Amino acid sequence: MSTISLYKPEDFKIVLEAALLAASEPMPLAELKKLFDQEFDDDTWRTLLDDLRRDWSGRGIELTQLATGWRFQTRPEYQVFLDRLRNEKPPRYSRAVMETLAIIAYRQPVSRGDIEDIRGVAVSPNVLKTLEARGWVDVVGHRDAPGRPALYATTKKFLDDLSLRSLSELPPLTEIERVMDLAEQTDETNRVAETGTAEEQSATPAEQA
Amino acid sequence: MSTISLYKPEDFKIVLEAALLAASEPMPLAELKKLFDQEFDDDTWRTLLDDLRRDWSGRGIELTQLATGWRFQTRPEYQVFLDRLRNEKPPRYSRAVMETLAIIAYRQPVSRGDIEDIRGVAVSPNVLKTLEARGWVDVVGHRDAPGRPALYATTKKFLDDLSLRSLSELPPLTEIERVMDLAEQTDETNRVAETGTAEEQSATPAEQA
Amino acid sequence: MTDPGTAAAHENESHFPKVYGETLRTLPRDLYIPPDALEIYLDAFEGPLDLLLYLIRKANVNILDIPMAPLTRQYLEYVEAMRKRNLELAAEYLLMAAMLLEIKSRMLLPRPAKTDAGEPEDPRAELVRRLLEYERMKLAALRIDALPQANRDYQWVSVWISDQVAERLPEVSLHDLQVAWLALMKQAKMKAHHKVRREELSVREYMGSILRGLRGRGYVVFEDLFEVAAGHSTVASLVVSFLAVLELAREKLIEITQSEALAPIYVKCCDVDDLAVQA
Repeated sequence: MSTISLYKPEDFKIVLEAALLAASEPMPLAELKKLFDQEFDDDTWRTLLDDLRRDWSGRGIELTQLATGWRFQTRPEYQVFLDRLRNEKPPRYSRAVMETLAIIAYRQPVSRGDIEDIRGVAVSPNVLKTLEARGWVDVVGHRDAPGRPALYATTKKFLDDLSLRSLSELPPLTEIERVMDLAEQTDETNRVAETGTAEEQSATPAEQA
Repeated sequence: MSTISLYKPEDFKIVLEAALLAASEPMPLAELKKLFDQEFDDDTWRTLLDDLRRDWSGRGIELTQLATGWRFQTRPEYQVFLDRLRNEKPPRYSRAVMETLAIIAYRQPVSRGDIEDIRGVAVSPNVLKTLEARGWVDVVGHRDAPGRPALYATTKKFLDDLSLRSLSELPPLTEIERVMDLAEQTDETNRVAETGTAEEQSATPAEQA
Repeated sequence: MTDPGTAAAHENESHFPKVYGETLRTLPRDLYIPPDALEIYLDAFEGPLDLLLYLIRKANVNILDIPMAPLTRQYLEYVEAMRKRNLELAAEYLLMAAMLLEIKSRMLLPRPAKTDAGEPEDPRAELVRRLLEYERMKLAALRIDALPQANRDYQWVSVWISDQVAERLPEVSLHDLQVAWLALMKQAKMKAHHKVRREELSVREYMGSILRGLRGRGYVVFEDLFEVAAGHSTVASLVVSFLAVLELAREKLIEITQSEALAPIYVKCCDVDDLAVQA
């Protein structure tokens, strides 16, 4: 097997591309730096990665920067085609699971009791198990209270799987509050319909009534 | 989510490329045909796939046709770079292997029976095979005793791999034993610190305990 | 990026009950619920707070100024309907009923005089706070669900790595050896029946190399052993080699023969296999 020698920036990009396409985890920059004997500064790396990302614009896969590093992923617009090759569709999570996830994401760290307080119903152990099995939440400690309840928080994998670089990229709650304020300040459902987006409308069944 | 419409051959190639890059198994042609509503004959598919393969020539990844279908895979020439990213923990020998090696190193030539006497447990044939396969020990003779047991000793390669010029450069047993005796006979770490050199200190955990 | 609106609407669909195969996109305007569908509607709500939010939104009232009397009445009607259907009513629904009645009764009482803390708290405040927080989280859940999700809306790319990597062999350091030996000694001490002798290690090394040198050679002249043993002959190495030969003989690993005084001494390995090879 002959070994490749790297001279031009293009050569480095080809190696970088191969490494990122073959990676099974997001690759942090520090890890990518191991690829080459040559040492480049962060700006050069940034240029290299941005270049590569640009090369892939308009294609079916894209290079994204996630919480834990860089990774290639398929573009959601193409999923409709790719789904045809999948034998089983990934399950959609129930409302209970999604609401629990939202509470953990926005109010972390929270105990099961906190989640139950907000949702007004008991949280089935399966809900938390589902989220833990997916690697999206884990126990980060215990509250110093009777029973020492476990405290849950979201993981890096949660951010990675939702293509977020940090929790601050979650849809802001303030915006939701603004929408609610509108809903609260008026009795006219119509006005909400005018100002809110379709999404906000569909968000609450009550709003449609 | 907007859905992509496919018109030009280029559009189909982009979907095909994304599907093949995201696939975790080689994709048979019959499977790939599910991607599109449009039906193409085998020649058209062949052209599409050949085209895609040509697009990737000179890159770190190549499209290959296997018995079970089409798959993107890394080019062997780039393996040397990809290997640098493998950060699996280095494998370690089991305690049985390490203790057997230590016995052979310090008490050579020894028979399997000798090793078992010292370790107090039976020595699995795999343990000795592991060390022989590594080229670190070999049979140097047989003891003139019932069963004529094989006698093991360490090899030149063992010395080379551990950067030793001779066995006498192994940490002296007497010292280890002295250290151990001290550690056992006294609770005073101080006394050990006084008699041992700094180097010896760091060498044996027992000394520090 | 995706248009979250479509995804949210799509996702939301799964939260609506289906009656006779048809998805009910809107909940009934009044409290009349087809008896057959009651159970399904109960499932459609995630709990008493969810039901309350529905009732408040349906009545188009300001959440900050909930008319407690009609709300409590509607809620109780709903709970009663569920009870009549003998549905197993979750404790949370009954607890909420009690809370609503309590708030309602407190509102009937004359307000206590102003305290230092300012306005006395509205008995509904806690309920409103919970309703707002729950609604906020409900919306947040939908927003999160609208984000592109790995394996649902997109897939990771992980191209097959073609080459089988060369097997990585464990690294062993002197320290590892020492640690292994130490563990053995501890064990031996505990068992107390195995006495590990202390001796010069170099003798052992020469024993090995002498044996290795004798292997397959049959009888070797005694003097030659020393060349075998030591490539570089120093006085020390000669002495150690000699000790090694003696030790080998003592352990019956080699045979030393001399036909008569001053005749050449021959040494051979006590190894039948090796002799067989030579024969």
